Amino acid sequence: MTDFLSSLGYAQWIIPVLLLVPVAGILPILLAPAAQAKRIALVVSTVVFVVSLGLWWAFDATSGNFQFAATLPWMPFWGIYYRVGIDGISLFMVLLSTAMMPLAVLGSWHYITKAERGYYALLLAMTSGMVGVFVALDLFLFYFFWELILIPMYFIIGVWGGPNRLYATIKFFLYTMFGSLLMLVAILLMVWQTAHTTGIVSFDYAFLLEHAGELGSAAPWYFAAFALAFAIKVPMVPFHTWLPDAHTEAPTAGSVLLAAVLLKMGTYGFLRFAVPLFPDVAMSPPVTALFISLAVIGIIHGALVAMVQPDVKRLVAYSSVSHMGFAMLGIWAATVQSVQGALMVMIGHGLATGALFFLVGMLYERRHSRMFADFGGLARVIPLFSLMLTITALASIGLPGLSGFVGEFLVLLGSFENHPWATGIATTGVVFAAAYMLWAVQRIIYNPLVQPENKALAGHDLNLREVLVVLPLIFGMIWLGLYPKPVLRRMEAAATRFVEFSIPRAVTVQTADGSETEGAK
Amino acid sequence: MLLTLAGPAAQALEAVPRWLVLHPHWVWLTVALPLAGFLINGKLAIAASGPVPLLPPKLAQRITEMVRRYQHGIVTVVGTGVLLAAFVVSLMLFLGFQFLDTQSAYVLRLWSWIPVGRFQVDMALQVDQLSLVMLLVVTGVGSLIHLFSVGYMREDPGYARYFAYLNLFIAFMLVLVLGSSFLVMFIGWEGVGLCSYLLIGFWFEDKANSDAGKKAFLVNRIGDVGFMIAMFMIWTTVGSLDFSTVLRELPAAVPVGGALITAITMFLFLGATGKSAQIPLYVWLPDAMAGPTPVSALIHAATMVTAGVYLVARTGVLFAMAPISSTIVAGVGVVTALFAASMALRQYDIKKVLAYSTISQLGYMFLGVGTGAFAAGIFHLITHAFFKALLFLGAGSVIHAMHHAYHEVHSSEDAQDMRNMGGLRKAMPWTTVLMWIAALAIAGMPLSGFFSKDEILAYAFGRGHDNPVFYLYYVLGIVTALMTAFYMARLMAMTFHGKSRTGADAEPYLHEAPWIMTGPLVVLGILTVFGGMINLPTWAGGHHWLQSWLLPITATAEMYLRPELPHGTTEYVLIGLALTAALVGLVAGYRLTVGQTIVPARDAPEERGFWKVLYHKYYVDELYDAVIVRPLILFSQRFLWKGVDTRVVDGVFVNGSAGISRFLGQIGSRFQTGQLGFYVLLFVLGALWILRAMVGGG
Amino acid sequence: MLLGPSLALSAVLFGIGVIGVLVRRNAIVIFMCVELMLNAVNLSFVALSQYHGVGGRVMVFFVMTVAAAEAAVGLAIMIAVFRHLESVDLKNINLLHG
Amino acid sequence: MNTLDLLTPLGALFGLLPEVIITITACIVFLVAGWRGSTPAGSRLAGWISLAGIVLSGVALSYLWLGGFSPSGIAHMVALDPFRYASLGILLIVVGLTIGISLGYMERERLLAPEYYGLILLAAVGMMLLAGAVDFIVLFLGLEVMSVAAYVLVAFDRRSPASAEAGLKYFLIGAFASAFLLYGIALLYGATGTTNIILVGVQLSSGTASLLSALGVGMLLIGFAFKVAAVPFHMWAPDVYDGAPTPVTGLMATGIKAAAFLALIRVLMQGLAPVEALWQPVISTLAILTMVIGNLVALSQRSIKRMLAYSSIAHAGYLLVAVWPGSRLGAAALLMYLLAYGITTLAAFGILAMLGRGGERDVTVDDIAGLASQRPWMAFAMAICMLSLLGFPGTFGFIAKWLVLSSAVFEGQWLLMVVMVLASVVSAGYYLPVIMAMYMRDAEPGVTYSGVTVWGAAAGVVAVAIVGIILLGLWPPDLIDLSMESAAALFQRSMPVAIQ
Repeated sequence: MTDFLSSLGYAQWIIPVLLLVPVAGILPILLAPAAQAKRIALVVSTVVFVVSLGLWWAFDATSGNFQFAATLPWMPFWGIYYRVGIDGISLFMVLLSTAMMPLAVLGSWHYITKAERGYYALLLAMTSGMVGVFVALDLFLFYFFWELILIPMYFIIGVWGGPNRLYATIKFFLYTMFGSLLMLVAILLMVWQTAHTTGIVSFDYAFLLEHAGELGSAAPWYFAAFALAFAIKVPMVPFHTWLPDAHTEAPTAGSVLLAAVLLKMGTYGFLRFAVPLFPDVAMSPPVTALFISLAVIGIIHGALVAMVQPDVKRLVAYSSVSHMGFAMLGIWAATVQSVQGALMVMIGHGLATGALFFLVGMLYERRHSRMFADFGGLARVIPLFSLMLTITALASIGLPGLSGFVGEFLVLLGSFENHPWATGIATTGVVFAAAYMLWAVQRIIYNPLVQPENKALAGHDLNLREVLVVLPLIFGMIWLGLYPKPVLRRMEAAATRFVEFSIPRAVTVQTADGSETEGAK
Repeated sequence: MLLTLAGPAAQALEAVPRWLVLHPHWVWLTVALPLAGFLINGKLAIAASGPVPLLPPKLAQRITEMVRRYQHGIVTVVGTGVLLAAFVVSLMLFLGFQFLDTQSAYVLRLWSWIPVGRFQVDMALQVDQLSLVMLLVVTGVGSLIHLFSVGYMREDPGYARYFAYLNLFIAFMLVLVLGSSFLVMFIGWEGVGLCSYLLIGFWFEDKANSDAGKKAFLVNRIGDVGFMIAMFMIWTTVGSLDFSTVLRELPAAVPVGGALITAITMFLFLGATGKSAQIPLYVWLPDAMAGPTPVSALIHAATMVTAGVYLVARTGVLFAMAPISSTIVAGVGVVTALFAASMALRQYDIKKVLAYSTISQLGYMFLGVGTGAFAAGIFHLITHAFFKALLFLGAGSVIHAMHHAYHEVHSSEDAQDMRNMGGLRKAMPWTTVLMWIAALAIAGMPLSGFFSKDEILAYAFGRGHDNPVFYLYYVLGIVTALMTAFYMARLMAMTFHGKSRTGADAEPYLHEAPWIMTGPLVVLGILTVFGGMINLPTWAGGHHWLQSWLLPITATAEMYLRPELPHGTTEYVLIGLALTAALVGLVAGYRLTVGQTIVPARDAPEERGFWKVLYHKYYVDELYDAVIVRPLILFSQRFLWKGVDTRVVDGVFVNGSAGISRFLGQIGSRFQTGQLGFYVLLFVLGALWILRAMVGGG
Repeated sequence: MLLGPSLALSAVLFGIGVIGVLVRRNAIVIFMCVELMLNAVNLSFVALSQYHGVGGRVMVFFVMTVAAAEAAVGLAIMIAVFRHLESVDLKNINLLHG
Repeated sequence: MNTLDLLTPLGALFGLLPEVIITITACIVFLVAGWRGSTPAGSRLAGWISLAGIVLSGVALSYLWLGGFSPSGIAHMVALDPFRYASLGILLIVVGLTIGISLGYMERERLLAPEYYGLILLAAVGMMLLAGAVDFIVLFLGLEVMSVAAYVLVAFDRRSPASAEAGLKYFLIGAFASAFLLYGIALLYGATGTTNIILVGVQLSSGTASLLSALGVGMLLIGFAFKVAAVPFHMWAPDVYDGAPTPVTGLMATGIKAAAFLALIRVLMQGLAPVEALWQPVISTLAILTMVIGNLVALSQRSIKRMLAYSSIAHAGYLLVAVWPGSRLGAAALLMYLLAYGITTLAAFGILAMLGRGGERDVTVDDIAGLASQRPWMAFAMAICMLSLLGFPGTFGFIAKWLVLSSAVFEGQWLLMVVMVLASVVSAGYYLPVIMAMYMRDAEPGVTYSGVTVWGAAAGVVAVAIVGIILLGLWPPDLIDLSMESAAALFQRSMPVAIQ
C-alpha cells in the first residue's frame, strides 16, 4: 500500500487535494438542482475521505517530524507562506474531520429541508476549513482557517438550527471571536518581537518555535492570549457556556461536527501552539496548577451539570465539557502516556459524542422532541436504535474495551505521578459520567412505555441510511477500544516530541529514566 | 507438578487419555465460546424484533420469519451449548495444566493492547491454579444456571436477549478471572458490571428494575475508582500492571506496612467492596434482586460478587504486606456479615433474604482473605457458589411456581413474598429437599459450607494471637453464624412448612418445576453435599487439597503473613461452638416461625420497634439518598447549573458584558441630541483638550 | 511691526467667534461668527506675511473667496431649511438625533 | 523616471492632468444640465459622462503613475509621487462607485437635477487636491472645494427636511472646523515662514518647537479630526450621514473621509514628523475614543443607515491606529484600509439604496428579515460586506485590518491593538445581526421584496466590489507590495532613513 501510494506521488498532492476538492465541490452543488445537492455532497465528501485514508499508510510512524510538507509563497514579503504538514497529532485530527463529513451529509439527509444547496455547500466549505486548521504550519495560515471555520458553523446553527438559534449562534460566534482576535494580537506581537531579534519577519511555525525562547517577559502575555482562544474553543470551564446553547440549537450534523471536530481545534491548539511555543510559561507551576485545576473542575462540573439537564442534547453538550477536561488534564500532565491519552480522548470523544448526536437527531426526527420527559421505554419499540445508543453511551462513559476507556485511562495514568490529588478527583468523574449517561439511557429507552407517540414508533426503527451513519462510528469505538495500537503507534513520536518540547527549561524536571535533573536556571 | 496431588490422584492422572487434555494456550476458547454465543443470540434478539436493515427487504422478511420460527431452539442450543462447551474446555485445561512442567502461571499473550512508552499492556490471559479454580466454578455453575434458565425464561419475549446477556456475562467473567494484568482484569471487572446492569434491568419497563440496574452500576463504579487509583499507584511504583511483574517487584519496591502499600491495598479493597457488596457499598445488591432469579443466582451469588474476594486473593501478597489493610479487610468483612445477617432476619421477600445472606457470606470470605487465609476464602467462595446457587435456583423454582399459579388465577399478589407462601413442600417435594440441603449447608451443618466457614473462623481465631482484635472478629463471626442459621430456618419454614397462604384458588396450580429446572438443582445439591471434600481438613480425614493446590499463589503472601490454625483441644472447642450456634439458630428459627401465625402480605400489619428498623434495612438507602444523592442533584441543579453557569458565567459575564456594551451604547446615543449647540460644545471641549496637550507637550 | 499685538487681536477675535458659535442659536448669527473667525485668521496671515513673504497675503485672498462661496451655499441651505421649518433657530432643528 | 517642473504652466498642467480632466468633465456636466434640464435622460446622460470622465482621469493617472513622474527639485503645491497616485486611484475608484450607485437611485428618488453629478465631480476634484497637496494653500483650497460641494450634496434632496437639516448642520460645523484648520495653517506659517508642507518639515526638524508651531499643529489636528469624524469631533457625522441621500452618505463615509486621511497622513509624515512627540499621544487617544464610542453607539442603532454611520466613525478609529505609528507600514496600511473600507462601504450603501424606498433612514434590521430567501444574491453581497467590515478572514477587510494591526505592532504598540480587536468584537454585535436578519429569520408576514428595484449600474458596482473584496482577501500580496511602494514616497526626502 505504501509503495503504491508513493508511486502515485501521494505525499505531494494529498494536502492540496484535501483543501481544494471540498471547496471545488461547492460549485456543482450551487449549479445543480437543490434536490441533488446532498448527493453531490455525499460523493465529494466520500471521495475526500477515501483519498485521505491513504494518509494512514503513507504516514511514517517512526518520524516525529512533519510529513507531506509543502511550502508555497503567499505573502512572502511578510514571511507568510502556505506552509502545511502533518504529524502524529494532526494525522488523526485530519482523518477524523474527513471521516465525519460523509456521515454528516448522510445524517442530514432528511433533516435538512430548506436551502439545501447552501447547507451542503457550507458543509463542504467546513471540510476544507477543518483540514486547513490541522495542517497549517504558518501562524497566519492557521489563524486564517481558524476564523474561517466560524462562518459555516455560524450559518449552520443560525439558519438550520432550533428555535433559540439566533442567541446560540451569535454567542458561539462572539465567544470564539473574542478569544481568537486576542490570539491574533499575540501572533503579531510575537512575530514582531522575533523579527526584532532575528531580523527576519516570519510566521513560520518552525521558525517561531526555534526563537520562542527569546521572547522574554512578554511570553506570559502571548501565552495567555493563545490559551484564552483555545480554552474557549475546547471549551474549558468557565468559558464553556456557549457550548450547550450551540449544541442544543444546531442541526444534527452541526452538533456532530462541533463536537467531533471543532472542539478538538482547541486542544489541538494547545498541543501544537500554546504549550510548545511557551513551555516555560505553560509548564510553570502556577500555570500548570491553574490549568490542571480548571481541567478537573471541568470534568466534575460538566458531569454534574449534565446530570440535571432536561434536554438530551444539552446533556451531551455538558458531557463534552467533562470529556474535554480529560484531554486538557492529559495535555497539562505532559507525560507520554497522558498526552497520547489526551489524543485518544479527543478521537474517542469524536466518535462517541458524534454518534450520540446522530442518535439524538434520529430520535428527534421521529419524535420532534429532545426532552427526556417525552421518552421512555423505547427499547421495546426501536431495539436497534436502543442497542446503538447503549453501545455509544458505554463508549462515552469509558467502559473498558471501548474507545473512551483507553484515552481516559491513559490520561489518568499518565497524570497520576505528578498530580496525584488532581488525578484522584478526576477519576471520580467516571462515576458521575456513568450517573448522567446511564440515567439518560434509562430515561430514553427503559422505563415504562406509556406515551402514545412513543408506542407509535414501533416499526420505525433505524433504516439502512441511519445504520450506515452510526455503524462506522460504533465500529471505530470497538476497534479503538480493543486494538488501539496502530493508532497509538502513529502518534507516539509526535507525543514524545510534544513532551520534550513542553519540558520547561527553568525548572527541575523528571527525565525519561526517572532520575531528577536540574534544568538550566 | 504432580507433587501437589496425593498419590492415588497422581496415578489417576496418568490414566487420563491424551485426547482429553488441552494445553493452556487453548484458554482463549473459554472466552471466545460465550462471546460467540453472545453475538449469535444478540443478532437473533435484534433480528427477531424488527426487519434486518442491511439486507434487501424481501430477503430480510424471509430471514425474519425463519428466525422467528426457529429462534427459540437456536437460542437454547447456542446459549447453553457454548457454556457447556466452555465448561468441558475448562476441565480439559485443568487436566492439561497438570501436565505442564512448571508450577508457575502460563500467560497467553493475544495481542499488544495499549502500548505507550513505558506503559505496555497486552491483551493476555493467565492460566494458573487460582484462575483455573475460578474458571471451573464459573463455567460449571454457569452451565447449570443456563440450563435452569431454559425452563425459567421459556415464556419470556426477551428470551434471546436474555441468553445474549448471560453469555456476554460469562465471557466478561472469564476475562476477569483469566486476565493476566490488572487492566485486562478491569475489562472483565467493568464488563460484568455492565452485564449485571443489563440483566438487573432486564424487565426494563418497570422503572424500579431499571433503577436498580443503574444503582448497581453506579455503586460499582465508585468501587472502580478505587481500583483505578490503585492501578495508577502500582504503575507509578513499578511501571507495570502485569500480575506476575507487580507481585514480584512491588514487595521489593516498597516497605512492608508502609503508607504506599497500605494505600494501594485500601484502594484495591474499595474496588472489592463495590463489586462484592461490602460496607459501605453493599446497597446495590438487595435491589439487584429485581433481575430474573437465575441472574441473581449466577451473578449476584455465585460469580460476579465474588470477584472482590478473588481480587484480594489474587493480590494477596500486597495485603499480606499491609497489616493495617488486611485487618480492615477482615473487619469490614465480619461487620458486613453481621450487619447483613441481621437485616436478613426480618425480610419477607424470599430473594431479599437470600441477597442479604449473600452479602453476609461475602463478608465471611473477606474475613478469610483479610485474615490471610486466602485458600480458606477461596474455599468458601466455591462452596458458597454451590449452595447459594442452589438456594437461589430453588427460590427461583418456587417463584416460578407461585408466579404461574397467580398468573392462572389472574391474581396480582407478590409471588416472591414469603408471607404468601407456606406449605409448599407438598407441591414441590424436590425443591423442598434440595433447598433444605442448601439451607443446612449455609447454616453450618457439616456439609460443604460448614467446612469452609469453620476454617475461616478458625484462622481468624488463630490470628488473634498476633492481633487481639481478631478474637472480636471471631465472636462476631459466631454470632453471625447463629443468625444465619436462624434466618435460613425461618425462610424454609415460612416457604415450605406450615399452612398454605397462597389462597385457595391459586393452590391447585402450584406444581414442581420441569426437569430442565430441577435437574440443575439436583446437581447443585450433590455439589453442596460433597463440595466440602475439596479442602477437607485433616481432622475430618482430608488433606487440604485446595490449600495445597493454591500454594503457588499464596506462598509469597505467606512470607509476610502466615496465619495458623488452632490445634488440639482448641480446635475441637471451636468446632463445637460453631455447631452449637448453628443448631441453636436452626431450631429457634424453625420453631419461632412455625409457631407464630403469619398474615399474608396484603393484610400484613406495619412492623414495629426494632423490627421496623430491620425491615427497613436500618434506613441506609434513605440515609444515602438524603446525604449524598439528593444534595448532589440539588447542588448540581441549583448551584452549578442555574447558579454558576446560568447566573454567573452567562448572566454576569457573557450577557452582562453584552448588556453593558448595549447600555453604554444607549447612553452614547442619548448624547446625540440633534442639537448643534451641544455638538459645538463637545467640539470646543475637544479642541481645548488638544491645545492643552500641545502646550503641555511642547 | 506690531506683530505681537496683531496676533493677539487675531486670537481674541477668533475666540469671540468661537464663543459666538457656542452661545448663539440662530443659524445666521452662527454663520456670521464663523466669518468672524475666518477674518481673524486673515488678520494673522496679513500680519505674518510681513515677515514671511507673499504667501500669507495670497492665502488671504483665497480665504476671502472661499468665505464668499461658503456664504452663498450656506445661505441657500438656510433658505431650504426655512422652507421646511419656517425657522432657522437651531433649537428647532433636531429631526436627526439618537 | 520622468521629471516634471511644476513651476512651468505646462508642467503644472501635466502634473494635475487627472484633476484637470475631472474639472473639465464637471463643466461639461453643468452644460448638459443647462441643455437637458432636470429630466431622467439628462440625469442619466450626466451620470454616464461623469463616469467617462472618471475613467479618463484614471487613464491619465495611470500614465503618470506608470511613467513614474517625479518633480524636478522640490514639489510645489501638489506632490508628484506614488503616494499621490495611489491616493488618487483610491479616490477615483470610490467616486466612480458612488456615481454607479447614484445612477438609478436619483431617478427612483426623483432627484433628477444633472447638477448632482457635476457637484460630485467637483467634490472629487477637491478630494484629489486635498489628498495630493504639498502646500497648505492647495490643501485648504482642496478642502473647501470638496466641502462646499459636499454641503450642497448633503442638502440635495430639497423635498426632505432631514436632508436640509443635515446640510445645515454639516455646513455650520464644517465652516467652523475649517476656521480651526485655517488658523492652524496660519500659526504654522508664522512659526516656519512657509506654507509648503515639506519645507515646514525641514524647518521644524531644524529648530526646536515653539509655542506657535505647537498651537498650529493642534489646530490642524482639530481640523482634520473633524473631517475624519474622530470622537469627540464626530457628533455631526451620524446626523449628516443619516439625512443625506444614500449615495452621498456613501461618498462622505468613504471619499471625503479618505481624502482627509490621505491629507492628514501626508501632513503628519512629511511636515510634522519632527514633532511626532506632539501629535502621537493625541492621535492614539483619539483612536481609542473613536473606536470605543463609535462601536458602542453603533450597537444601539436600529436603522441600518445610522448603524453604518456609526460604524464609519469606528472605522475612522481603526484608520487612526494606522496613522499613529508614522511609519511606512502605517501609510501602506492606511492606503489598503481606505480601499478596502471604501469599496465595502459603498457596496453596503449600494445595497441599502436598492432596499430602501424613499428614505433609507427607516430601513431597520427587522425590515430585511428573510431577505436571503427572496433575494439571495443581494443578501449574499450584504453578508460579504458585513464580514469584510468586521474584518473576517477571507475578505479584503481582514487583510486591511491585519495590516493596520501590524503597523501598530511594529512600533511595539499593544494597547491600541488590544482596544482595536476588542472593539472589533463589539462590532460583531451589530454587523452579525444584519446577516442574521437576512438569513436566519423569516420575513415579517406580508413583506415581500419584489418591489425592490435593482438597477444595472448599482448592481454592477456591488458585484465588482464583492468580487474585489473576496479576491483581494484571498490574494492580497501584489496589492500590498504596491501600497508599500507607494507609501515609501512619503519618507524619501523628509526622512532619509526608511522605517524597516
